[in-house]
Amino acid sequence: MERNGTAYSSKDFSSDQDVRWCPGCGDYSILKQMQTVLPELGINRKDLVFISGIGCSSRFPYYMNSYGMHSIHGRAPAVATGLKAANPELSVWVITGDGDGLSIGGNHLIHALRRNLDINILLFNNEIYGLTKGQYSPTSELGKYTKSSPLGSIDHPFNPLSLALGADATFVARTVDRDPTHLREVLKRAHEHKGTSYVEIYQNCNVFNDGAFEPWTDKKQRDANSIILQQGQPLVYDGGNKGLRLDGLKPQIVDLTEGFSQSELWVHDEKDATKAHILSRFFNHEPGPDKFPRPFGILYSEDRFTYEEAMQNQLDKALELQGKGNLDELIRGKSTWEVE
Amino acid sequence: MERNGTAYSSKDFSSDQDVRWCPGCGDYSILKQMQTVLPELGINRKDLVFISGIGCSSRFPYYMNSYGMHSIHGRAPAVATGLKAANPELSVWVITGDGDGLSIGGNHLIHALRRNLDINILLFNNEIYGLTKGQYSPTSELGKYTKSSPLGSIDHPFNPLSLALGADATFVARTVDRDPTHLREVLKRAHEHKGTSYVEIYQNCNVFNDGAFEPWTDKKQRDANSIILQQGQPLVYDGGNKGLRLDGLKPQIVDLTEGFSQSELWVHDEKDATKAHILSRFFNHEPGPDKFPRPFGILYSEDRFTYEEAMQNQLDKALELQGKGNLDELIRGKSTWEVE
Amino acid sequence: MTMTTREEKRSKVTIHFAGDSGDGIQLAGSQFTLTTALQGNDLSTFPDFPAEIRAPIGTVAGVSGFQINFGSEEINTPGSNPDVLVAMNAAAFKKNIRNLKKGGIIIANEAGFDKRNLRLAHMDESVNPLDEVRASDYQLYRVDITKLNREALQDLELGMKERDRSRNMFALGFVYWLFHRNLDPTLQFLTHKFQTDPIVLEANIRALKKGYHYGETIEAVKRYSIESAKLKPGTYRNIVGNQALAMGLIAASQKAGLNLFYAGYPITPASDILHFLSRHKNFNVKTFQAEDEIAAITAAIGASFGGSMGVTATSGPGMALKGEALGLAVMLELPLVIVNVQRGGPSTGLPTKTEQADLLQAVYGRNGESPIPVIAARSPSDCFWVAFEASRMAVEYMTPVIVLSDGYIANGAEPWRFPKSDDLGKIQAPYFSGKEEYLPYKRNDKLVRSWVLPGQEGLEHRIGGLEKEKETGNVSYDPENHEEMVKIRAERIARIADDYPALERIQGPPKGRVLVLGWGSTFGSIKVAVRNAISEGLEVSQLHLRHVFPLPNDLGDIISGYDQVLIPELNNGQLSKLIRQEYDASVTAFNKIQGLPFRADEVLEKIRELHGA
Amino acid sequence: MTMTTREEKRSKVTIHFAGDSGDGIQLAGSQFTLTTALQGNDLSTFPDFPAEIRAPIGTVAGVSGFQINFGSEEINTPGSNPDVLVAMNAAAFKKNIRNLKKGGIIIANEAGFDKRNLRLAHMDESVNPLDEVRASDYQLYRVDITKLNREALQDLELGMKERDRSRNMFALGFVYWLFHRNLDPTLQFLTHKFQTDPIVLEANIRALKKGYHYGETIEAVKRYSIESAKLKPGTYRNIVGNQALAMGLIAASQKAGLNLFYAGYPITPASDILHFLSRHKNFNVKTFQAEDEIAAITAAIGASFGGSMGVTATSGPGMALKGEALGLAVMLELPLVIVNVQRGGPSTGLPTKTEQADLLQAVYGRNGESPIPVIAARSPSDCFWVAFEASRMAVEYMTPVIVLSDGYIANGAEPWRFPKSDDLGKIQAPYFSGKEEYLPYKRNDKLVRSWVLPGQEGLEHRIGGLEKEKETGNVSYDPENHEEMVKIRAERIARIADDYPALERIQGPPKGRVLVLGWGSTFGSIKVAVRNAISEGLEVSQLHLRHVFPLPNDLGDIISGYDQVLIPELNNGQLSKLIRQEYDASVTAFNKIQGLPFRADEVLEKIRELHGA
Ligand SMILES: Cc1ncc(C[n+]2csc(CCOP(=O)(O)OP(=O)(O)O)c2C)c(N)n1
Ligand SMILES: Cc1ncc(C[n+]2csc(CCOP(=O)(O)OP(=O)(O)O)c2C)c(N)n1
Ligand code: SF4
Ligand code: SF4
Ligand SMILES: [Mg+2]
Ligand SMILES: [Mg+2]
Repeated sequence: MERNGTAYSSKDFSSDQDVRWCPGCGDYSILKQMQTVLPELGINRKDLVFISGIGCSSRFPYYMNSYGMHSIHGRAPAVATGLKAANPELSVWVITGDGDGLSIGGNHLIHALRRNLDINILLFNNEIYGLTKGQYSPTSELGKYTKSSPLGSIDHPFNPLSLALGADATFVARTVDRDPTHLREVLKRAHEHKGTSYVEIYQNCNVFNDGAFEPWTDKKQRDANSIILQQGQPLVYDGGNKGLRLDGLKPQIVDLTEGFSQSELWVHDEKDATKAHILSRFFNHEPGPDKFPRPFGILYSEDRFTYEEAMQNQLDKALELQGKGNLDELIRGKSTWEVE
Repeated sequence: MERNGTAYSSKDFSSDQDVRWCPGCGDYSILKQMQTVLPELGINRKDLVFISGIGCSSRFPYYMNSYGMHSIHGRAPAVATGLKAANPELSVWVITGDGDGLSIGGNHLIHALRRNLDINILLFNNEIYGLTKGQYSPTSELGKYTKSSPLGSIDHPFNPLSLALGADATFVARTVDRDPTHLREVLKRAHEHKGTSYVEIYQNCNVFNDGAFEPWTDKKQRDANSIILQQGQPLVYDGGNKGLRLDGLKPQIVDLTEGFSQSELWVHDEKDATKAHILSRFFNHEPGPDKFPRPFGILYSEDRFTYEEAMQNQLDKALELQGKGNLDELIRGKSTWEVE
Repeated sequence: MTMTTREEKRSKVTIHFAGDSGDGIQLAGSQFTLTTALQGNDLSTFPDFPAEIRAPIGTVAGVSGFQINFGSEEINTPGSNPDVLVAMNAAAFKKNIRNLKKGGIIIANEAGFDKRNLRLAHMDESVNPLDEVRASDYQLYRVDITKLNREALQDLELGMKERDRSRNMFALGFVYWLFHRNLDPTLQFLTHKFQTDPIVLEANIRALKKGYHYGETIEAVKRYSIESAKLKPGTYRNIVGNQALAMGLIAASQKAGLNLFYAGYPITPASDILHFLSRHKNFNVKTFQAEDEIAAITAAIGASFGGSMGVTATSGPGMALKGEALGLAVMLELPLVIVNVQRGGPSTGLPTKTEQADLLQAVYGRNGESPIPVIAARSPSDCFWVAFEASRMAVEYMTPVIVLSDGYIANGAEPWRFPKSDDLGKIQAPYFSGKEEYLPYKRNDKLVRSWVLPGQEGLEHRIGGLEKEKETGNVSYDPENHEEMVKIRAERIARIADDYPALERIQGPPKGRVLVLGWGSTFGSIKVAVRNAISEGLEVSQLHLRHVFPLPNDLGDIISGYDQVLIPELNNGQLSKLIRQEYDASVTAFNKIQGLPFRADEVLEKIRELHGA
Repeated sequence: MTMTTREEKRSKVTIHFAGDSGDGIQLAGSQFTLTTALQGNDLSTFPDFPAEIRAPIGTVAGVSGFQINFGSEEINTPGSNPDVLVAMNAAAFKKNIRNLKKGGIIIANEAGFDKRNLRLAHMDESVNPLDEVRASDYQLYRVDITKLNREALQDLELGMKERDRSRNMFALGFVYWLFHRNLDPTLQFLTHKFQTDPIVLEANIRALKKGYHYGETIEAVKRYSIESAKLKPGTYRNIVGNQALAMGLIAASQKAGLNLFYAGYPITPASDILHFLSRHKNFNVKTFQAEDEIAAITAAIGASFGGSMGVTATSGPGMALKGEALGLAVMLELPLVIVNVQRGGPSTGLPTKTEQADLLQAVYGRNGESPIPVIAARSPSDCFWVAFEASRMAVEYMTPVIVLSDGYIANGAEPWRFPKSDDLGKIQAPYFSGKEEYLPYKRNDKLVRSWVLPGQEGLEHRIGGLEKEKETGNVSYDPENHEEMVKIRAERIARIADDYPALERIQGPPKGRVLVLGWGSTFGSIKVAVRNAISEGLEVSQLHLRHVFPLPNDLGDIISGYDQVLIPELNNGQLSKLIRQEYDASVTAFNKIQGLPFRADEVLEKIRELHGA
């Protein structure tokens, strides 16, 4: 699926359809970064496919000048599974929302993750059902007031990254609509990962859930509340003022301004499942000084054979064992008789 | 739902229907232990309900002299959610299989777990589709030869306990058909836990997957391959010969016969999510001396409000805020006018 | 424009409010509705939401509309061609001008017709279309609402954006003036709505009043007065279909002495039922937002098993997902109400548009022989009655019941002479009497089994989706038993029709040339069409079905009295199929599949055609 | 019993093998089938599995049966009442004795009638029912198979249990002797099957031969010979329905030059299609066992989008789950084959039994107007042709196509004069020619859009489930466009009927008193019934539908030639409904809903009844 010859520009990936999200919607930024990063990825446009379900986010494929399918609610991972398994040459991207991917589509999602096809699943998490005008979603925080929860939501929300890790995902990352550079970087890594890349993207729905991610996007707060993960680097945040260390299994926040040495810090290792687990659990809904910062970047990445490879191997093996299928032999079977 | 008066015997929980599993099926043992332990649990039989999906295991409710529903494939957790939310007085038990609960029903399962109703979900894991006569299931090991995988399964299996932990389950346990005492103990703990208790039960399907759990049931092998978790106790196994310790995040097997002191061992704490995570990852399909033993018992248990409580609280709150609903006022609404 | 204002009486007026999604059109529309209802007019409304996407500001795709038809005579539809178009911007103008009646009134917000707006509406930037409106064609009011409104709020501590938010109130005020509406209901509404925000409240009140006074200032051409309608005496309220439906469910649960358990997954246009019920937990209503439609219906089944009244609502795609569980409900024989607020299909289709194309799915969309009663609502207020009736049937006959509504009546409103709770019949669940041995599938003379709830001592039993032995309910693979059970299940549903009230002709002679047979939301349009046809001297009658499955026993007789049966439907001819398969009648299917309700004149034209006119 | 053996010629014999699930009945049955086929008889078989549960040994619920009807004449059904009953235990005897023809043969395994077995079969322990069999009623062979077999294997190093496993071969051997069957095919089969286990192989061979020789030893009353059938000349094989269906899919994919992508979720009785295809990956077949039926169909849709031939198969409850995705496939206009191997419903129903009750679900079970062609297989070998035809239609018309089979023909077998691959028509996908501008929903004269696959340069496009603009396929909410698209989608499916071959009457006059109209698996029973009726002098014809939706254009004309149309169905009258709604005919529905196929005499009786006989 690599492209030779002339390079693309981001415009090459814009379709001719008017983009119809609400003005100010975080989806615009994600679309833009996708179109911006694609020329760098070396994917031949003819091999590029976006598959989505239903939701505001799921309109994404219409705006991409590539192949695409706006399927039905929650089923995009299954559609993508069939597509990629049937045609491994394609670069397949699933676009889904927190409702589409974690509510109605939760099962397909976790099964896709365990099967590990080489596809990329981008979950636009705005912690709300946007398209149906504002009901709480499986990622909405407890007590959230919405149209369908006038006294506050009583549903303990999913932790989308823990869930993915529990489902044996081989690539688990988080990024956010408001940080274009980081977003592009994560998209690139997702593309590079051979296997199912699962990327949660915090996306602001300014109409029904404005400011849901302010602690991690607002210029004043975000440094203190977020930690950017970098492979092999110590976990430092808050402009270098704070860091994390591990005391046995227990993570601790340390104050680097008080002479704590960087060498004692927890070093990020995206291959370490237990560390990824602990990081995914930094999930306090109302962050504060004594709370752990929300991690952004690649929490976990593991090499595992892909489903489509294994499938193709079996076809090869069948060829080897049984020989190329001969239709007449198949139809004739093993025992026949003649009637004259 | 507590019973007063005369005590039950296990026979009180046997229905009049012939039990129709294959002779030798592990389901018999689970049925027996359930009927044996029930009299100890103090549940009034009239309040006892078993809800199942479809599968050999899902025939369970027919054999219990209690209320029961044999519903449709994969949906038992959703049926149970409605039942328990509507009627919190009942003691609700979900019976499901690895296909029913983790394949078609995976989504309802993880949503039930996050919502945390006070129900008990018993997943009879035989690593096969029994009722449909032997296809691989989401828990079948890689490479497994079955009717639908004549060249070996290529599906990376779920780790049913990791998945549950990832879905924020509040009670996660494992037991096995061949260890009646342990099975009863875990059932009892599941009942006692207030919240959704998720119990994976290894169950031998002697017709389509005989011996799948031999490493953990066979008298000769099981001690070396299993570890029985007990709250507050050090992790010791293999007849006291071996133990586990933690080196930072890394678990290690230590030889207790070589003078290693018990006091250095990892002490089981079912309230510790990270420890539970690590334990759930002891999941090597072919155990051996350098592999970690498979843990049995309660890996994790957490106190969290139940869904039905929260729901009832909202009804109470609504009463408080809005007063008892008056049907005439509701129908009349706020603005009316008269026509003469 | 310096003519003096004249007065005119009208018996009926149709107004269409249109503007950008952000312009508060729905709010203005619903306020006009309430005010008009309180002034005693009969009315019918129809909101026309932009398609589910939030289109960019100013584009035609982003236009939100609200139409109201009101008058001193009986009103059955939101009207076809409006008399008045309120256009807040060029896109709203472009989208709706072709429907406006010749001689009608245009109220245009001048600021919405600048170059930018023309461009966004994909119109020629160099020509302001308002300049092209000929006075002989329309009565045009060009009002610079944006400017006038900003001026009026000058001294308030509000940003420009927030000021502009009350433009809808300015426009509404002007329309109130034109049609002699009373400002009080809206003033009260605003006071309540903005009670915590006095500045915004002040802005809205001022805007409304300024708009009203603007009418006086410009000495508009004509004011209209519409007398109260001669409705049946009684107390009325205004009601929206989905609200009515939710209230019907609550009423039924109260009358049955059951707790209501509602499980739903959001979907347009059914979500409002969930929203409404979740605000009424003080009626012992439990609402459960499920992870999908399958979980919703199976949770409702679980709740019914536990002794609640289990209900779920959805729309087409969600209905498709519930098919398997419906089959289970058929086997279990438990009360269950399933509401399908239909929308344009197939697949995701036209989610915000209306259609009646899920009828055959409701009747046949399951594996195996699995009959389920289907009943349909004809108008917003009828949603109440249908929900009540469906719940009654579900509980008394121990069966799932499917309710068909659609986007048109679900979001539409009309005045409603609402009932007293005492006048609603009691609903009696067939609880087990306890007098004889309990067999879960033993039946009474209506073939209904009795209901035993978990928690009842000594009556423990198991039910499920496998075929059952006749009375015991034990699993049975016996061939004859299966056939008997299939027949019993069919018969017990068929017999429900024995208890229907006799069909009542809506209008026209009991025998004759043409019978117009409808079901569901087309009632109003057909009624107007048939009334007009009769007044033209055509021999035509109207019959409307509430129960679409099983069909009423007396339907065949009635149909046989007419030479022709005209069946107008918002689908490709689904009731026509059911009728053809049951009766020997000369059926003409008349179908519209545009995501829009019938206009009465479309049906009238068809009636004329059938008369060879 | 010391009479000498006599010989008798028969033109047709029906044998029913019955025993416990563990007795290897199905294996014995299929070996008898193969041997008989190779001996040139026509035949038809029907396995009767115990209900899905594995019932306890020895109980009636645990009885597994296999019936074969074979002869020198044309055979169309597995036969009604067997001539021979092989009963391995009391439960098998109890379950089947009432069906045995008067004067028929019973071969009973004496050891299976001890007290324990009688108790397990819920029979009176004090009376051996074999003692009660009167020689005037039946020819009884009491054989202590267990004992004789054990003795024969005495010297082999095998446990008792393993020895007993070859009892089925002993019984089979005896039957082979009785009916002059050739041992070779089974000997070959055993040799292959147990190639890695010489002791077990030896045990089975010995058992088979001992059984055969046992016939000689006891000088049984009579041996029967059945001449080869006068089948059409050609090369034949024996074929089971689900196998044929899977082969038809492979054949079609090869003829279309497409890779086959099969996605399925196990369900009785469709699972064997998945099993078969997963063993044929050397035909470029990818099989995907999905997490549920929705994932299966949507994965198949994804594969079709990617340029494969996407196929999924299931049974009733799974079909119910696929409804929403079927609607998507209608909108996408991509090739897709959906197989429903029907079983007893509703809900989980009777999973191992056969039924035809999912017809209306196939035709109508979706939201919105979403027409999908439906075609049905009439016999095991016809499953091949129907799968091939469905694939061809799917690819050439770019549409989902539903195939209806059922448990009866899916598991049944018959001889098949199989085709050469060269004789199968080529399947031509409507790939985009590249000559004009590509518009995804531009259509040819059959209203079929052209197919562009991801990977084609410069033709990138997006498709989805929202309503589309006519040719471009862009999302469109335009009312008129929607109506036009609904009509186009209906019309393009309706036009497929223009390409059907002319309907061929199976037998009987082209006009007359009674037409028996069937569809699907009832073909064989109807054929025998009508043949017999004709030979009785009744005026009756047979027509059988392959295409159930859209109905053939020439059906109306044919039907109008008969006074009455008799429609026998294994449901409560579903085709009858479709016929009544389309044609003005005097339809008599004849329904059986027992999880079992029709017996020919049941249909014959009904034909007689219609003739007033
Ligand atoms: C089967 C089905 N059920 C329900 C819907 C209605 N629906 C459309 S989008 C959506 C949820 C959207 O939420 P999310 O996935 O978070 O996307 P967002 O709009 O927030 O981007 C729902 C419930 C549908 N289209 N289909
Ligand atoms: C909708 C639907 N799909 C498929 C089936 C067929 N089916 C019945 S049970 C089963 C899987 C059983 O496996 P498991 O849950 O592991 O139960 P077990 O029999 O092994 O106890 C399947 C696929 C069904 N009954 N319904
Ligand atoms: S509703 Fe929210 S998520 Fe949807 S387009 Fe608008 S801002 Fe974006
Ligand atoms: S098939 Fe397996 S799981 Fe099912 S009853 Fe038999 S032994 Fe048990
Ligand atoms: Mg969302
Ligand atoms: Mg299993």
